[in-house]
Amino acid sequence: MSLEVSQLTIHHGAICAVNDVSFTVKQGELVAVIGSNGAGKTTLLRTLSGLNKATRGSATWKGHNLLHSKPELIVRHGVSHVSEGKAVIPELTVNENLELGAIWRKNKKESVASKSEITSIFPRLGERLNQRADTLSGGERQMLAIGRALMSKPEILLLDEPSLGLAPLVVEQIFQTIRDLTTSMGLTVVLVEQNAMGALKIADSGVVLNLGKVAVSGSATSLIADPQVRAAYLGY
Amino acid sequence: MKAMNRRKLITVSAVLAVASLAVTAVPAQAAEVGVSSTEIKLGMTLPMTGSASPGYNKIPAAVKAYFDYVNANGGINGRKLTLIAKDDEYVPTKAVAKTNELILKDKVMALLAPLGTANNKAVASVVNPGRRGIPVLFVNTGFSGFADKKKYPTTFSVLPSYIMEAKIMSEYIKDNFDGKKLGLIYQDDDFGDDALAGFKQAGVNFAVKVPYASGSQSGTTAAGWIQKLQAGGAEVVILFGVSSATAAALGTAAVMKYAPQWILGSVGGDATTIKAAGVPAGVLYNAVGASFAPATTDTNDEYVKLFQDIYLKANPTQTFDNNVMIGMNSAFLTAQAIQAAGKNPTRKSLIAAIEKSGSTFASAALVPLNYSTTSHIGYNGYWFGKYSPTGDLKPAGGVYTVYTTDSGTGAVVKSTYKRPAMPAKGLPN
Amino acid sequence: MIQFINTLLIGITAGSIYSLMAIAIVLVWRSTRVINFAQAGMALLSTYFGYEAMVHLNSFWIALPVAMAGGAAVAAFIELVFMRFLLKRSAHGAISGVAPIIATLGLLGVIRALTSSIWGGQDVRIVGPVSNVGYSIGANTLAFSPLKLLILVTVIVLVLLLSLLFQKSSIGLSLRASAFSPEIARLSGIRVDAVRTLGWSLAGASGAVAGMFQTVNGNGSFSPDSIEFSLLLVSGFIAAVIGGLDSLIGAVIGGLVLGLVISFVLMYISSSLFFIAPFVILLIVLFLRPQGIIGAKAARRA
Amino acid sequence: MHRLKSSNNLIYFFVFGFILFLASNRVDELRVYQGASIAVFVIAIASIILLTGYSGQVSLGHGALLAIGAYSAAVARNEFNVPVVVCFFIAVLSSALGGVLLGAAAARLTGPYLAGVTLALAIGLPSLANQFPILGGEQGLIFDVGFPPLSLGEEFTQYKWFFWISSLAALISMWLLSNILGSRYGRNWRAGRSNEVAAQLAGINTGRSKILAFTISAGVAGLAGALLSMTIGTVSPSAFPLALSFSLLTGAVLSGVTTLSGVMIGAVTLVAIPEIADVIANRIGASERITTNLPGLMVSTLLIITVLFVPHGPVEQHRSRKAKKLVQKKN
Repeated sequence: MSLEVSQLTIHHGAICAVNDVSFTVKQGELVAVIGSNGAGKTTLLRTLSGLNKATRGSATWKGHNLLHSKPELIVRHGVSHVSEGKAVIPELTVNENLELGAIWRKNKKESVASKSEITSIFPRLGERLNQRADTLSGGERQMLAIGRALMSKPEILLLDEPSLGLAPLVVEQIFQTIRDLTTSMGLTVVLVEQNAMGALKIADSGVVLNLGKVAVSGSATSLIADPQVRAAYLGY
Repeated sequence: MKAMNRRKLITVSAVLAVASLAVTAVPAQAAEVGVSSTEIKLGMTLPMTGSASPGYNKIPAAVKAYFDYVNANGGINGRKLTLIAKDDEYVPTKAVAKTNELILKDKVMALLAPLGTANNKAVASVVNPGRRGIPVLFVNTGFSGFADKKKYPTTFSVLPSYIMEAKIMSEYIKDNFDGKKLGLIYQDDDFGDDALAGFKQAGVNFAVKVPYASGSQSGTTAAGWIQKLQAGGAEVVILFGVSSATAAALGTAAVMKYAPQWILGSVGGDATTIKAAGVPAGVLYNAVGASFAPATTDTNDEYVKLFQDIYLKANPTQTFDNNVMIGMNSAFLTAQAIQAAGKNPTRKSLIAAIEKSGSTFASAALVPLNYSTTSHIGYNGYWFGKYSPTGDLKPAGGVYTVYTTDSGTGAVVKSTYKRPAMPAKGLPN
Repeated sequence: MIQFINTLLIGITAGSIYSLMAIAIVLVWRSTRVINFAQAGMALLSTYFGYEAMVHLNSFWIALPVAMAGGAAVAAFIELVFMRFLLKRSAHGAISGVAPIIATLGLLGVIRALTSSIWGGQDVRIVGPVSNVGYSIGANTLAFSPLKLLILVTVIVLVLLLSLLFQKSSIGLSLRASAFSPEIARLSGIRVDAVRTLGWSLAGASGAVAGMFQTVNGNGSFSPDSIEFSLLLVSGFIAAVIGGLDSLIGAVIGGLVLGLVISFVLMYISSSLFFIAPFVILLIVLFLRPQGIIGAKAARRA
Repeated sequence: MHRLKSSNNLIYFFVFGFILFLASNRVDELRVYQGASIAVFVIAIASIILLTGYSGQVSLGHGALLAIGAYSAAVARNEFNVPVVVCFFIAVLSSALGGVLLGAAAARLTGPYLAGVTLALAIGLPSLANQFPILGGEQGLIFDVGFPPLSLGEEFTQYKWFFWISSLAALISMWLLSNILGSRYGRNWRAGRSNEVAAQLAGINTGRSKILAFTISAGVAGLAGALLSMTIGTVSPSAFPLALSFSLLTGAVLSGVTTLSGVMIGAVTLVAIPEIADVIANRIGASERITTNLPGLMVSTLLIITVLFVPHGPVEQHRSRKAKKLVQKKN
């Protein structure tokens, strides 16, 4: 009952973006994947949700092979991906963006329940249900993106740089929400971040990618304590 | 590397081009192009598909039916007559290309009844049958210019010119609709210009004139024509266009409840085509029409009877109509011309034969032929009648009153021409 | 005065038909970001389907749905076996931008040639279900008949149904989401490929109605080389661009504008200018409001 | 180096021209006429390749540009009795002028918008002829270049004369074009096509470069238009239907829009298709409606197949295959 990634290799044309990466995420765990720009974090995440194709290796969630499936099918196995850069559709209303997440679900009653649950987590979304998404602030959009992902009632959430381009105070708020969600809803979360410190602070464990390879991995506290990691990624 | 490739490519293309050009060697010239010991080939271009084709597309089958009849009766001096018809879609450039094919590839002896004023003009200017000595028999257009022997030395008109038609029509209008407000729909080219010249010559003035560009006729544009005629208060409207334009005008007028006295020109006045385009026969009822051949329903006429028999035997599912009859009549004239051109007809002897004895050829028309060494004019007159409730054109009072005139300033006179009896079995003798 | 009113009425009826064509262009553009120059060809083919149904069953009310179903099927077929393959193959290279345009032109040619060889290039004749004889006011006859009323009402109903579908149903949400952001749509579990096929089918059906109405609204006849067909060919695209390419309402407005312009040019200026008029309108719109009358920020400029 | 190359080219063009000259004396009139059509198509297709392949712009309305050239040549000849050679220059200039205007619009538009605008132009422009009486309406104008000079002999036919004129024009324009493409302008166009932003950063005025491409392309198209109307004797709206624009585009795609060197392939195919269609129709005994439509069907089908399977044309395909083989050998 976990996400198993083993010997995963991904190419972008001739460039090897992810090289022989293996790690495991246990159920209910929040794992931070950190690394500098171009380390292959986003490519890794996109491959897990089916957007990119892998060259070699395997990735399974609860026994389902994630590598030879399409994103629209993978989401049906409880894997929800929030892609980089406030993944909302600006031309649609907040309400429509939320409903989008549950669009494949057969049971409409459950969807309605999910929506009221999400608007109670993000009350500001509840207030703006009939506004277009492009009228929202950056932080609200990120909340909406996460809300949309939650609407599909996921078991594992793949978050790509939720802190990107947000004010520090908002970032802190978002990270706190992610941590709370993990605990309260029993979610499994893979959090890809450049803001390594912020991510590791809320994470249970972490994987450090460098040039497509796993540099170090371990519990969040051990990584924060690791002098090499501190020097390279945490900046002190 | 790149330069090398280009060099190779040019060489290869050159070789290819030469090879493709050289495949056919120049063939040895036979006695006369298109004439063998067993066959004489004739070529025709006309619209067989497309918006201008309705009605006219029956002509090839009509001509073939008559040729087959001649061939079944021994041909002309033992030679079969063969027609090769090509579709030009009423587009001059296509007519040029197809005529080139007929002359250069199919190697026909002569062109027979090519249709359309603009098409024939384009062919005359670039293919230039006149310069090559290729006969163009009985062109299927009434443009007066084609009778100009200097300009088109090998071309023979057959239809009365549009000038003649307009002049005779004017006479009819003066006799029957004097003082009424007149409207005119005409094709905006030489076809229409000829008509305008004729009306001007006869001193007829129109309250509303609506030109249309060839090919633009449709329900969409016809709504505009009718509105203009209505606005101008025209009481008598002349439709001097092709069949499809005539049909569009009549159909749209019915929709807009506009019912003036219609006068239909000979080109577009074919009732079968108009009815096939969805115009109810009732709309045609009492419209005035013109023809130089006997009415197609007049089965007492020996020609109508024979042509109808031949045509319906070959095309049992079709209707015998005016286009068919004119086509078969041209085929009949052609057979006589080839007969008159001698045992071994050549292009030259064919032209000479029509000039010498063309005016004595038997024909179905109620109007004389005017061929001579100085004239390439065919028929020169019309009779007028009205369409019956079933949409058939019939002479007023059952009597054909034929008027003749010329394309110049000559007067319109009542014809005294008596059609000679049909030769035995309708074959050239 | 009566002439002015009639010109207006003719323009509105014709414009409503162009609107349907423009909607078809917009639907395809939204689902695959391709301008389908073959749309009018598909409408032509569907109209021939309707004509066959008319010949055999002799009811316009059966022929219309037959044409719509035929149009939808043809469109779905083209999207499934052709566009998918093409968009995959021509994603890169010097002519990646023009390849889909050229390909839809090729399709247009194939469809025209096929319909001409099957149905002979002569006019199809479809008689409308109600009279096309204009209503009378006093001594004047309006260029507006029960048939034109029917066309107008049907177009309005179809546009309303389509906007309901788009705004209120989850299928509509899928269609819109896939158009705006295919990636987010896929991540939300939408089968974007199937949605694209659906978009094409709706376009095909909408074009089919345009073809059928264009036929009965003219003199009841339609053929690959008729003016009516050429009008559909250009007007759909031009109306869609005037409306901003992404908007259904814009397409309707664009269609009406075009219908009125053509009608007035035809009546008051010259019958030989009515094909150049849409072109001039198009240029004016593109220069003054590149985003269309109802346009988002979407850039159409380099 | 550059000079050397173009003078080398010149020799090839001379040799090619001489071969054509010899060929024209050995084949029958139909082939000579087709040869003239091929030469006209070569010029017309080259004008499209120049635009689409080298500057990344697409025009679906080249038929309209051909029409401008043809009409201005015919008006110059009929109204002002201008010598034939000058008529051809007038055709080039007036079409080029049209190209400047269209190019100015095109510089502001991309992909589908430009395609649509040019499509609307192709449908709308020819019908203008009905508006102005000087253009002769639907039946058009006669464009008569006159009989071949008597010094060429009695046997010298009209069609051979057409062939000579159009082949000479084709050779000259191909030589000029290949030199333009080798020049700075050619490089700028290619740069703008592959990456507009990068080209702008490199200091190339892509807008002006696009207009220039449109202008030259239109001028060449105008020449093709005048030659086309010479071979068919008339200039009329129906001589420039949408189908002509489509066939030329097909010819360009068949030739490969990224290189001029395949231009013969497209031109020969366009002339050969009606011929092949005729043979097929006769073989299967097809009805008139099929015979009439078969060429159109073949052209469109070829267009689709080429776009799907050889989008860059046979020449480029051949080159890249060769290049791949070379790389493999090196490895």
